[in-house]
Amino acid sequence: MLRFILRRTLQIIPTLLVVVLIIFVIFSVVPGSFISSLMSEGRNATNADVMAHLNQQFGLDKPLLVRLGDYLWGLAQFDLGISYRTREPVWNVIEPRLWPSIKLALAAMFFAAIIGIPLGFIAALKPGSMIDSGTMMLAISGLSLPEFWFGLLLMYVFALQLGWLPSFGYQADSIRHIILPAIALGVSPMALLARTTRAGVLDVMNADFVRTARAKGLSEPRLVRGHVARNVLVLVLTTLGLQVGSLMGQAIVIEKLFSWPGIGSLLVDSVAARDIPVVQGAVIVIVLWFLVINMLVDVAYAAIDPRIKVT
Amino acid sequence: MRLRFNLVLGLLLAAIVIIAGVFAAWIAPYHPIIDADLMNSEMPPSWEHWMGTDGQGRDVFSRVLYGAQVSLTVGLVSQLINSCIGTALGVSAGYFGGWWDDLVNGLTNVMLAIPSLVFALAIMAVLGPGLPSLLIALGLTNWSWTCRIARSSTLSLKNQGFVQAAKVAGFGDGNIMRTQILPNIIGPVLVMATLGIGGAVLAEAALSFLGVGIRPPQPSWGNMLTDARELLRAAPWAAVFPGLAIFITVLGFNLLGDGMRDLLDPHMRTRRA
Amino acid sequence: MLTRLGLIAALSLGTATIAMAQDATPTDGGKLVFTAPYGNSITSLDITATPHTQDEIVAKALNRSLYKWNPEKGQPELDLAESVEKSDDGKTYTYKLKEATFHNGDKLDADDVLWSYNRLADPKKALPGAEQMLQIAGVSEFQAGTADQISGLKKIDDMTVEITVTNLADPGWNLMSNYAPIYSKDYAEDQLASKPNGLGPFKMANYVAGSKIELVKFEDYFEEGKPHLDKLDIMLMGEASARDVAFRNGEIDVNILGPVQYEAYGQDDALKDNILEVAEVYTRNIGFNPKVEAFQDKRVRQAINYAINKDLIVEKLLKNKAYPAVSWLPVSSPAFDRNAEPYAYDPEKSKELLKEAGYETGLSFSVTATPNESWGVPIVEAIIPMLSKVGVQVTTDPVESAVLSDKILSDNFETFIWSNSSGPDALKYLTCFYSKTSQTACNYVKFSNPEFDKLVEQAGSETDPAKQADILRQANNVLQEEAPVWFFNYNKAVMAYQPWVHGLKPNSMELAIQDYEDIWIDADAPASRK
Amino acid sequence: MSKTVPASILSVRDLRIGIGNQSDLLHGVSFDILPGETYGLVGESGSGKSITGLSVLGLLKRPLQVTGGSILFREQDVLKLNKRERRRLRGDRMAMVFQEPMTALNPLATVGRQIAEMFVVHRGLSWAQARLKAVEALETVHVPAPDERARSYPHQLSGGMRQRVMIAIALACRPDLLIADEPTTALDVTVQAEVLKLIAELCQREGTAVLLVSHDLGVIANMCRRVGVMDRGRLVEEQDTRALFETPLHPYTRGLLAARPRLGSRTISERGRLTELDELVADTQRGRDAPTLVTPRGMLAEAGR
Repeated sequence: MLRFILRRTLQIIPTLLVVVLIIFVIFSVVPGSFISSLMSEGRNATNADVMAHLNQQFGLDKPLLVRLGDYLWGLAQFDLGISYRTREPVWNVIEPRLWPSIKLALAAMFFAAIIGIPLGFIAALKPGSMIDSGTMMLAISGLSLPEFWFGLLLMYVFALQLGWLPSFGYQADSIRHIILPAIALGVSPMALLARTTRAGVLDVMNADFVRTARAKGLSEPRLVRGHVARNVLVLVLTTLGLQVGSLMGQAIVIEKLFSWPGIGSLLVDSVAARDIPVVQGAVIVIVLWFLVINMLVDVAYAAIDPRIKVT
Repeated sequence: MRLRFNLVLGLLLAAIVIIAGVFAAWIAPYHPIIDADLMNSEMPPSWEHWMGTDGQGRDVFSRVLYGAQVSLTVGLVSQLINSCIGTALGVSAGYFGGWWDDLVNGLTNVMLAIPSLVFALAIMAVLGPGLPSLLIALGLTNWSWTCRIARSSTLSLKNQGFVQAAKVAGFGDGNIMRTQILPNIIGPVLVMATLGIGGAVLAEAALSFLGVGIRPPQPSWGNMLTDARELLRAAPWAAVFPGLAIFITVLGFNLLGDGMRDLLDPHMRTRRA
Repeated sequence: MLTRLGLIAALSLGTATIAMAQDATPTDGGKLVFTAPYGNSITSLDITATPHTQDEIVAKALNRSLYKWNPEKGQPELDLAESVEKSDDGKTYTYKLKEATFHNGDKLDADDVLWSYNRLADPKKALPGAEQMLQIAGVSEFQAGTADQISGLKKIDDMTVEITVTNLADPGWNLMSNYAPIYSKDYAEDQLASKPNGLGPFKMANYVAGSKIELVKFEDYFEEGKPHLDKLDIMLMGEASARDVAFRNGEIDVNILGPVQYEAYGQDDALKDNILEVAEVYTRNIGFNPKVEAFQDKRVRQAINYAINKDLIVEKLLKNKAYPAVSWLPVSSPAFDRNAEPYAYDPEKSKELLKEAGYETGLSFSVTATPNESWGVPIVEAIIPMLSKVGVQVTTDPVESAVLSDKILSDNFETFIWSNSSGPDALKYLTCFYSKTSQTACNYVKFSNPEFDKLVEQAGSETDPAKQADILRQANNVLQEEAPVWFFNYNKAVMAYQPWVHGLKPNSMELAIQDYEDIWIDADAPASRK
Repeated sequence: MSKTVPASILSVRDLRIGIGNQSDLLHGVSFDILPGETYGLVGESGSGKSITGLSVLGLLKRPLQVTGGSILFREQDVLKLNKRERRRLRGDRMAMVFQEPMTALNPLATVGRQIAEMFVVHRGLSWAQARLKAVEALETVHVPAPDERARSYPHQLSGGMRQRVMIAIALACRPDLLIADEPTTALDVTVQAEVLKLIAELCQREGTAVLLVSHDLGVIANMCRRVGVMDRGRLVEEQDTRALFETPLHPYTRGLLAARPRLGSRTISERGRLTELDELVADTQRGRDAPTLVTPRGMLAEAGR
């Protein structure tokens, strides 16, 4: 098991390297610069000397390859560099955003799972029935809403009209603040989960071993508990993992809308300000999260499915 | 079977959107850009303006119709690009194996790991807003699933009799891939693409919200929705109708894709729904 | 004419509201939930590292500068100094500092001032606030590296500082800047970004990056009896529609309004009485790049000014949350010509001018624009149909804000739409059209007109404010006639506040920058604010 | 004479299966199986032999359903039982072994548990007791090191082993009837014989009747006393095994015998066989009851003597 984790960790490195390279290339040709973003408000012209000094200070006057080399060298020592914008180490900028981001992703996934999986089960129990069509339609509807639109709708209904929940913001110790953004973010993985679960249940229900179990004279509840659920879980786990893994990156819009202090909104702000080191750092974090979650999913697989050996 | 009902509904919705887009120029009563009358801005739906007017005094109905053109173009073309890239990489990787397979696999993992919205955002930042950039951004960032499916299907097809036979018969690799393998994986790829259309339409809306979508004043549903989000109270119709259009389109193509999948193989192993 | 009357009425109305609010005696205690509306994050808690208003909103609570802006009087006044003496030549100022305490307990002294200003101007630190130091004598030598400190700064004794400047202008305009605060020289510089230490009325309690800053009253604040509030929360909320919901829901106490909400709040009985309006000193405009041949012709530039019905745009699109512009300088400027008439909406005249200039047909250009609702793409969308009626084809070139300035500074545009400072210092902002001002400084349209140049030079050497204003008025009129830009509007900033909030000021520099120490909440505030 | 005939354990009468209410898959099939007897059903794939077996257990999958006829098990019409009663019969009194041992076992549960489940469900034992019985059961099907094997997962066993486990499951409760649906088709030739031997041995010992469904005439010949030949949803001929091979009466049977595949070349020959069969048997003669059909009772009487 340990060897497996170690091996997978090593496999992360090339992936990460390519990601860093891609982002580096993209942002080396992107129009606009950190310097020009300083005066984007059009209020005060920034002193040309200051600009030149800034360029020098951040090494922006060096050739591209040298900058890339410097960055990679830093990265090898776990140094993400200095943020152009805040002039602090990038890690100091990212670190406070990490926990809110993870919290939101997990909360959204929790919502998606407790609604989506039962929905998929219900749909699959009577395939082709009205209930099946209805629940699937409901699930796909969830997939068909523009996120910010849905989020805004939630705000209007639950915060403004009903006054049940706060409409925005982050409170470290409050569950109430996370509910609306989690639902807004969770609705699309919810739909995906419902769909996967339905397909999975149908798949498993048609499997030979379920016929065997039926031939053994098992009652339906025992059948579902003993033979179907775990096998469906194996199928659903992948989707679940992929979704948790990618939610951190998908949360951009929702984080912006709900003023949620996550990695996604940091990323957008940093792209707008052309704060490349922070963009790099944020993307690295998002990618790492994805890779680590997937590794965990594989470990979980091994725990559930004896066919999969982790060495 | 009731599932057919969903398929038919999906087909119907998709057809409505396609017809609206193709015939926008004939159906639309007004020009979506030039026919703006600020004096008549934010008018509620009426006989003259079926869906009311927006903040600029433009006919929402006409803009929704022309928006269908943009959204469909975004959806179809970006998925076409995705499917081509994904299929080409997936089939060749599965077929040839070796270092090429490793490379494609690695690349696919990278693409999966970077959230497509983040990637698209970055590409849009480089290319600047506009339809061509959007097509490129969305076309380059969503092929990993298609690639995986194409690859795994190719792997299983590769060892089957008819492919082996073709090999023995001395057909070239390109020929085999084209004539033996491609026809057998086109179904799942088509399903992925259909499902992807909805995703692309939504991505357009999200990118517009982030300020890097279609170049205004060209109407796109994402643009319209973004512009109207503050008018929700004053002129809800300006936001409701494009929102509805997105909803119908995405729902339609999703139902269509799901239905197609069930039709192709009712018990297809759906590791990813 | 009507518009201007309305404008003046609106201005006095705004002041009246405030006057009323200040009638009552402030009560102490409670919490205010303020919003910073220009994004979902701030850059740094160290204001010297950033040029953004979003950060300034926070910095205003934490720090103090030598001078401060008095929004009511419309001029700078001493803040950290008790008194100032000006030398006979008008270039040397001697300040007697007040007794003041930093959040960490350090006492303010002359060395802190010297250290802060030297740090700001230090080229190695490349701080945007360096801009504010340029007027001080010896800064250019210091920046060039020929001096190891600013020669124009002198410590007389622990509480006395002498500052020498290079010209006759009042240094208060520069030194009041919130971007040039006084820091403690004994405080670790690398802590400033995370654990700020200022002289301001509030100190940091909790900072959730990307979400909010929670501040608490600083008991040793140097102004007696202030601040009134015990707590101040500043929420970072860039999304206007979300802010709207939060404000109506009572989750935030103030909300900077966009046009749509301005109209909606004005029509809402529950909200319309608690709206603060002010004419801000920003001029929104479309700048014509003379690189495009047609724009070298004054008639073309004028024709465009005639062709656009800006009153209609201001009314319908901006919901009157702006004042149609007459020329560059805003109405509140002393150099504004009250008799000047704005370009009328006259498509016929426009066509005529275009015909004369030889552009009856075939003129087309793109407007580089950000998504901003008041001076961005939506405005361009509105002028497209109007200009198409006089045969001019306009397209949009939508960009992010970082790209806009980049494109302008690198002369890579045909026209741009932007919002630029145009006050309160009229001379400073008219100098932007001086032919020797570079495009990268602020002469974005590379304006060059000998008559205008002469007037600006004259104004620069004029010490009598009234005469100076006279000259500048002439210059401003030349600018209007020459129309290097399309004069669109002057911003009207609008802030809605909850009924229990008092002491907000109509700050024409930037309404979102408030003197927090003067704000207080009354007994009607809900329990969550107590 | 009828006194000498023991009551049949299973008696299928005019069984019809269809989609919805149309009986278009099975057009009235009747046969009897006596206690302890091994009865073979032979036919091509799609002839209806498998769904006949499944319908006896009540495992037809929607939209397939029984549309007519009766299935008498121990002189009780199982079609008239309610779901619960029918479920109780399954596994306990009648059991089934399927074709694909690779997929017929739950991949996520140990084989021990899957056998033990039978005792828990039908005998009400605790899991601990059931597990011991499961090891015993494995021993009876000649699985080496049964204690260890009980803790294995299906994927860790060979195909033959798995089929033994399936047999252990099926025979765990000593049922009266075992339905074996192509039990050896998916196995290697060498293993096939062993598994068949095991089925024969165990069923003989316990007196369990077997309905053996197969397309493989060789298997049928080895195992069965009597054979029913199915084609296109009809039982076209039923005879004593030896008689069938010597004097097939129905043209289809003759075709089937003539097109008999060589053992071991299953997959590829299957295609070939079909085409050959089409050449051998005229379409007009297919799927019809032969006029010469020997009534089962008559043959049984002889057998019982």
